[in-house]
Amino acid sequence: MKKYRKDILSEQVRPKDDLSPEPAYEFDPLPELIKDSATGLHSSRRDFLKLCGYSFALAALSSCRSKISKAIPYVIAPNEITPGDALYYSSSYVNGSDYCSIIVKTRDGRPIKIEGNPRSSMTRGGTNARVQASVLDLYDMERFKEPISNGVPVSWDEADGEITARLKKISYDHGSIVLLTPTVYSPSTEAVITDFIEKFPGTAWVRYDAVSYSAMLEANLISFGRQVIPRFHFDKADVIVSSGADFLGTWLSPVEFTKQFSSRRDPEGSMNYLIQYEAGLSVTGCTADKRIQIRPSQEYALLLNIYREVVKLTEGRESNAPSSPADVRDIAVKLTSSPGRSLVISGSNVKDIQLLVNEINRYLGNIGTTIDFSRYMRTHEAIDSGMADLVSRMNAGDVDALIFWNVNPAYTWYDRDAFTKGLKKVGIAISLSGSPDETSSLVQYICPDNHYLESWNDAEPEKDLFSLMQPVISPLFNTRQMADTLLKWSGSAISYYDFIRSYWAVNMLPRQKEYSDPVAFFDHSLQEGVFETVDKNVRPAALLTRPVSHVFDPSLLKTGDDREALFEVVLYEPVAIGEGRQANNPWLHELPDPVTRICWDNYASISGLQAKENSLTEGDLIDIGGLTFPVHIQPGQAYGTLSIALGYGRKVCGMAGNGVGSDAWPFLTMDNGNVSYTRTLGRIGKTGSGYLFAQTQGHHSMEGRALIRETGLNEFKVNPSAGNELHEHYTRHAKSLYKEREYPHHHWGMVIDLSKCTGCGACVIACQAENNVPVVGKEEVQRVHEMHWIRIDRYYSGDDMNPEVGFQPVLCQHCENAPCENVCPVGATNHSGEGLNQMIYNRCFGTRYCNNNCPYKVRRFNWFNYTGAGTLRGNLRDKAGMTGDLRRMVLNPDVTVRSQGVIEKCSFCIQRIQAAKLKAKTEKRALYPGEIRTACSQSCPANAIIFGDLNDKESEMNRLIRSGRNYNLLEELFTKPSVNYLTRIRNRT
Amino acid sequence: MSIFQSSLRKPLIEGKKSYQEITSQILDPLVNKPIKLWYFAITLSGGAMLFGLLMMGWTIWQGIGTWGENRTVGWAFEISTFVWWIGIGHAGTFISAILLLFRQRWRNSINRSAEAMTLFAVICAALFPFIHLGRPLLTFFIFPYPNTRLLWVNFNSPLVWDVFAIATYFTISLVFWYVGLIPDIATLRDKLRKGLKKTVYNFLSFSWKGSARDWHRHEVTSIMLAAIATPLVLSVHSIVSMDFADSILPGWHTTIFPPYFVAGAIYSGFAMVLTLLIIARKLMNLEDFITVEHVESMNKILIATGSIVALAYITETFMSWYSGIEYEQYMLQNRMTGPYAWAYWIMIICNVGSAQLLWIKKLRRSLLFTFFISIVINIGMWFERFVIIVTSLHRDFLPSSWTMYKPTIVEYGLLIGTLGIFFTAFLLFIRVFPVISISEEKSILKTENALQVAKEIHHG
Amino acid sequence: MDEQFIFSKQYRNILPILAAVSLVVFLLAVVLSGSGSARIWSNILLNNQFFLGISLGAAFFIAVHRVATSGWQTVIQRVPDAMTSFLPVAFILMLLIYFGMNDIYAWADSEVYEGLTGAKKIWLNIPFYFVRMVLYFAGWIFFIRMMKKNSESLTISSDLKYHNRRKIFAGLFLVFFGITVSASSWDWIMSLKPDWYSTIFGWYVLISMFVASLCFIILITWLLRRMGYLKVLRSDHVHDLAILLFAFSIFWAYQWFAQYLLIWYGHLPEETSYFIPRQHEFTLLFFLNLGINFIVPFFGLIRTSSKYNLNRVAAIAAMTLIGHWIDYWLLIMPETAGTKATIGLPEISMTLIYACGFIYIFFRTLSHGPLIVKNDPFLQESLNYES
Amino acid sequence: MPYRSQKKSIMDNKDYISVYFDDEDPMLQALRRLKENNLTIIDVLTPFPVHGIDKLLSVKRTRIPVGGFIFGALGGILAFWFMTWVFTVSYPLIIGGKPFFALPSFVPITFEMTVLFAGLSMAAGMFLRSKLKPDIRFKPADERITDNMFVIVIGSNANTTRESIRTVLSGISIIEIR
Repeated sequence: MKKYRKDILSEQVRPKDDLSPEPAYEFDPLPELIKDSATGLHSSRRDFLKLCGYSFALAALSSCRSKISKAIPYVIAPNEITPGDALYYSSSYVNGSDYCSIIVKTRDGRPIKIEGNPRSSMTRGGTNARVQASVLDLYDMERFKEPISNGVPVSWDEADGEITARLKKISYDHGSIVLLTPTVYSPSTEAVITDFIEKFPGTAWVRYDAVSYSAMLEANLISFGRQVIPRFHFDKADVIVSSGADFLGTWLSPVEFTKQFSSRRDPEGSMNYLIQYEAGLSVTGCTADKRIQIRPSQEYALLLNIYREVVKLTEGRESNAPSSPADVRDIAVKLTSSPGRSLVISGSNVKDIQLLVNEINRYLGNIGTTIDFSRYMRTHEAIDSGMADLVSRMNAGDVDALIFWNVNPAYTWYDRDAFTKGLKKVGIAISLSGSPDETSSLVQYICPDNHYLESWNDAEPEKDLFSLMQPVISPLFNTRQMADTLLKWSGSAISYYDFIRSYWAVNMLPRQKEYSDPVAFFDHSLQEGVFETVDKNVRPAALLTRPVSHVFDPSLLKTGDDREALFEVVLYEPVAIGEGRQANNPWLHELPDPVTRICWDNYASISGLQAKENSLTEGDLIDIGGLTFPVHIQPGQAYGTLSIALGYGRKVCGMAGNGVGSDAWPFLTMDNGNVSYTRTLGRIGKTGSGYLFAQTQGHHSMEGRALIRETGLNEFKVNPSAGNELHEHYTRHAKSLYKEREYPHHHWGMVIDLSKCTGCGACVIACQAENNVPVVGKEEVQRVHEMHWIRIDRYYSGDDMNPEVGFQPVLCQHCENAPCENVCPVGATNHSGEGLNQMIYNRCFGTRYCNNNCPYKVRRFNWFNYTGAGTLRGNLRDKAGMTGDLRRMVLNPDVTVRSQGVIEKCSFCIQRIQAAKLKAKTEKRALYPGEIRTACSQSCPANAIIFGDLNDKESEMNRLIRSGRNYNLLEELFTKPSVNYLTRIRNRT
Repeated sequence: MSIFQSSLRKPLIEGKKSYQEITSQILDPLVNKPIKLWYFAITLSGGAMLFGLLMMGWTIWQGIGTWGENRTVGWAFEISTFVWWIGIGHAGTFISAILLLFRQRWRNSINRSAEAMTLFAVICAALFPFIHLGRPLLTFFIFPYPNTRLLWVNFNSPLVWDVFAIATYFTISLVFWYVGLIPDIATLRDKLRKGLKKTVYNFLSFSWKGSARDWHRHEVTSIMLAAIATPLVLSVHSIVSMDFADSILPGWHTTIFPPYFVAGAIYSGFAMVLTLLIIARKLMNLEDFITVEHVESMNKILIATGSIVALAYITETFMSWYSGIEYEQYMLQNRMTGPYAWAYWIMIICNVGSAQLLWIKKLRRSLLFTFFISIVINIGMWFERFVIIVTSLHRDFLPSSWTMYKPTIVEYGLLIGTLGIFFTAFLLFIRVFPVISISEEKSILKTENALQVAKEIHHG
Repeated sequence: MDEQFIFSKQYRNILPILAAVSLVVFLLAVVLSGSGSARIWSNILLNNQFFLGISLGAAFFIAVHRVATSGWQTVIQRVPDAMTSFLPVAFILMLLIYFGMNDIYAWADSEVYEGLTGAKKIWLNIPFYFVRMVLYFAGWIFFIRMMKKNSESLTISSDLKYHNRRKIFAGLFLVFFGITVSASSWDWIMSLKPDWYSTIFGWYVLISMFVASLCFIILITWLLRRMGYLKVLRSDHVHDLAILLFAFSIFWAYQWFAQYLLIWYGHLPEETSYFIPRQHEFTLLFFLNLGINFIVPFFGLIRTSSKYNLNRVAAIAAMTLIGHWIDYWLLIMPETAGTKATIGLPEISMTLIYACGFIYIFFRTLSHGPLIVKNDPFLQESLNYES
Repeated sequence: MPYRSQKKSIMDNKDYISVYFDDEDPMLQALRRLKENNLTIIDVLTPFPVHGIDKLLSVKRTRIPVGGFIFGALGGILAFWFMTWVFTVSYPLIIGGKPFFALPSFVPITFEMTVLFAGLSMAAGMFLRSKLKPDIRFKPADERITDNMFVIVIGSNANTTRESIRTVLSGISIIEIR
């Protein structure tokens, strides 16, 4: 016993550099492997990347051997897997148009965590909530488990036999086969599909994106002669004008854009300026330096005025425009004063608006600078009219076979009745989707696809930026990858894996010099995860440079200025649920919306003024256009508009997602060739009241407390500690009555840059995945029992109708004078020698005193037996099915699953700290600066969270802490938190 | 106790009794069969008790989630009730200890039942720290027992102090109570005929003889126990108050809490004693022993403690205004005008308003009014704890975490249940032990009779 | 029975002389030590508070016993009665503070005042400060006068209405006193550190002053006995005085600890700022304060027998009295004089001046009436009192 | 002479004479008288503590409080030492940045333990010294004693007989002499 005690004590007194050798029970294959640098690795590279490099192929093999259903013990242990040792594989997250280059962490053969891949020049190691949560989809018990023919499970051979026979016959009879997919940007898959079309002549390939950008594509064709979406460079733009484009939340490629944007939110550097015109308050709107409310119907007029001003300022030419909903002269001056360094974008799916935007950008000289057509995006290529034609053809009865993959028109298509009617006329409908949805429930054949973590694939999210996807686990069910299926049907003998390798050998190898051996090249690319090149052979066709001189056509101005209770419904893609692909993912459902802080639901956001006029209160039910929605009064909502999130109200997706929220897709309309995401409707009728939202934040004002401290850029330039005067005051008065503790060795701390945080919520899900944070379900959130360890407080300030918004991630502050520690009767929470506020779950018996005494309210109590880890039987509360055998596979074995009745909270990812220290010890070295990253900081696409050692004075973190912007939350209480915040700087210039 | 008494003093035992009369009048209700009202009462309280136990079981099995508490309001109904019961317990010790030291004769006829009340109240209170735990089956963690992992408890935590304070308080009260009871049990023993009952009381009487030397030791020990119980009674509620005052929460962390809680405790305790005695004196026809004089004296204590509580409210209000700390100021503003203002004003009316009415001699001497007021006060005191706990928690430092608290049926059940336990225990107690200390009544009989005579002469 | 205290010549001469000498010493000490007017004023404030406290405590003593219809104290009741006669003088002396405001009250300084929060601006300003002061004293003097007058009438008449009146006034006094004693302590002592506050403060000061005056009562009783008065005094009376001293010394310690523990525990800078200088700069006095005011009476009086021994009780009372002077010193000086505050000649001599004045006034009042109020309805009870 | 209590009730014993009164005043009177005639009073049994009887019987003040003080001090010291040992030697934990030797935190428990030990020891002292213990075979001297009888027990010998006592106590209202 004494011995043990001594160890505990010596923890605190052992010199930092004393790394006495220990039995390397954490065996690490790396050091040996590094020596033969067959693949030319430089030793400087991060270890997990090396790991990726060396274990990629084995990953595939091992996954072939190990059956996850009995992950441990292995029948034949794959020799590259050391139990208890994490392996990392680089891969790609591809879900419809969502793309992210990732690193997958696996433990004992099962993927448990997704990280961003820093090697990618596109996503640069960033992730978002959807990417973080995608690992949970893998363990969805309700995915299709085997091929199904007319509701009956069948073997693959049977399915293949019957289907190929049918298809052969159809193509023999010159019938029409249609392959309906979302935008496919995997070169290999495209090749496979081409082969398939060759094999079955008369096959049409229709691409359909539920959230479509086809107006933009068409507009770009007219303006520039290229039907592509260019690559946007927000990092190169000093002035950004966004008209309803939530590019930090959902628009096109949010992770990429957030990375770019936040790189320009450093007040010490040259800070960009963002002005947002929108109806509903979006994440981007919250971050914007200036936000102006407009109704969708006013967007065209607004842009016309900007156009006019710009033209006037650049060419001195007058052009007529209707009255503007907002004064745009200043912004026009701003735009024109930085030619080629500005960016104007619009989230609209109306061609004329996109045309206008193109012209504005052209006049501003942004084409080729902030808008790059040589490196265009490939993730959104679908044209709505294509889908429209298909539907009419189906109804006309001239589609004999329809093969779906990853599309759900029965749910997302604006005219879903027409679609379903048409589908009945289709001879044979086959779904290749991996999980059940409204569409696949209408087809004869289901040939389920793998989850992406079970799949081989490649992707070209942006022109000449290639990215590889590798399986990190063998298929959990009897599923087969879509490409393999098509290969099989087209009679090819080789597997898709070989297909990709050969495709790369033929098409990619020539594009680089470094490797001559295709195997080495492929292996290298796979280990990097990405392969970037410039296609020498194909010269990008010159853009049309002739300005499409824009004539203002009043007929295009939608009416709606007349305010007699006409509502414009604005349909938007919510940050977490998106278009509803991951609707069976409890993590995403429980992630509070960054702006409204409501989870497990969608609703009609209405402006306070209008709510009063219609005598509506929060939680009233309204009938709008025949659909019923609960009302949420949203500060900053444009008058005359209702914002409603898409992606909810799924009927066929699984126990977690079925019937969550209400279906808003029926609001969609077709508006000259493109799906319109706004709709003008008549009066709204109140049908009920008292609907209770699951909202995790009930009070939205800071009550004049200095919680989020902010200042303007100009003030900051004058005085770096502007808006932060209190900090100096409090630190001067903070004296201790007794000797203060010192943490001589490590002292873990964190800095959160409030200027960068966009509130996107990636950190919340990352934390949930890393730390096994339970999902409690809607009812429990309504009872304020949510469990997230890190939350993002959102405060409104200023004008109620158009407030300024501040985000503040709050996690355990790891106070040196922690009030929680004093009061715990059993010492279940105490302080480590490295400045961590520790929580010992086994010791906790749940007085909740610590939480009462925590001024930050970051402690979470297990009110019920949420996890099944309780001692009593028959009291499990698991609404979301998170304790199912398969769902449990996602649990991080390094983190205890907490039982009923104990308090839990952020641990600064202690498991990562310990692992890194152990690793450093076995390698007989000190920790690298920044070697340890907490889940939240690693996932943050805005680099707003930095974790590190407060004792490492040279580190970036400490430089920021020394800056004038640094302060602690509630520092007047003298709790001495280890988490620091940087004042929010708004660019009010 | 000198028998020289100022002629201003009123007799505390009516109708010049003899020693025998005292014995018989106090014991008869025990020896005879209980009246119908008693059966009715015990059925009622028994039912309440069972309901409470049911709710406790449900809580322990399902978890604290069955209560209305949440992320922000971690304590509410249960701790309010806990503190309330502990407070009620204080009157017993106060009466038997402090009043003994200050030689207040009127304590003699009420101390016994007051002490019993203390014990039952503490039992009711002690239930809550147990059931309010997330993992009640691990309650033993709270004790610093030796174990192989050298895990001790956190002696910094007021909850640990609570355990020691309440345990000590209960033990000492029990000893004090029983020591005082022994001679009376002996009396009862000697009153009874042969039979099991007699044997039991014989056993319980610790073979008390009534020898002069025994009386001497008995008296000294009682006085000494009283002497140590006096600081004890201060310490216990002070420590309970530190469950709040040791935090940093506005509305909890304030230095006046220890004395203020003690005053409040005695306030509510006396109110409860009055409630019980006014019932008991009817149930057991003890009108001669529990006189209006007793009630008046206790009412005076109510005025005193009530005023101290009021003074504490004033002080708190002033300080939170004067302090200039925004959190303090908001806390008070929120109490007075926030969503729980109704609770605050109930507290003010019941605690400050009611006791001050007792300045009026007429009301002070009216049993009916006293009974009513005593109940009002205890309602007020319960709300005091509720206000302190809930209004301070539900809107603390970070507005993002602000929320509301709404109790569930389970929580109401626990309150009702403890009331059931308390009254059941008390009703059983008055059936098995003399409600009034016979020997002490006898020891003051001469004085009282003398005063009685004086009074009669005075009135002519 | 009808003893009459005679304010003997020698006392009547010694006290003024002693006072005069101390005054000279004080002035010399101040001049020589070169300490400024701040030291003079803080000494005046300190002793004003201390002796005012003693006489107020005496009033409290009487009032409480009256309301509790307690009888034992009847034989010595004129001692506390006479002690209250210092109040008017204390009033005048407190008014003098006006000339020293800037020297001792930080908030009296205009720029500090500007720095205060709204509430404090309203509360802490010189006019309002003195308005309140007048209010407090007016109330105290009035109620105490009424209690005293009716008590004295009982020396002549045996009409019970006087007793009832003084009882009623005792009650009213207690209510008024309860509020004002806290408020005045906030005004006069707590506001010395305008950025600090503690809700228990008023009650802490109340107990401190009460214990001080208990000590004084005991000492006077002892003195009178030595002079051959109070023949009727029984050891039982001494015992009860001793019990009070014992009990309230513990209660004082309890309040001291309650305040310290909570501030130590909460560790909020705005609160600890009070204890940090006291504990770190004046460590000796800080613990001496606890030692004399708690340890001495506790162990000195814990044995029952010792409570009956007047000499012993008096000795302990004397020490405790000094202890509470130190307590007041710690309340006031570290704020007015900062870290360089000491107990030097000026402090001692100034205290002597006040002591002489106080005792002089006390004896004069005492000599005006008989020592025993012979028509007091509780006299018999008190004469035959057995504890 | 020190008082010895027997298991057997002293009433059955021939060597004792017990004088019965129904009021304390005559009993006290009798006591004084008996003392004047220096008769050995074995004991006095009363239904309640009669004021002033201790002086007459010259009962020495019990030392129970002293025991209480000693045990109380012991309890306090034990508690304080234990907490100090736990926090500084056995398993020091950093708690809220407070010092390991958190003196103020130790005071409450130290106090409680002092009181507990003092209280229990004094009660125990009383039970032991007065030989008070549960005993179903116990027979009271006379069932009226706990009601209204005051009994003086006198050691009898050759020249102190019931008659001599009666003469000594002539004029005092006695209920009976046994």
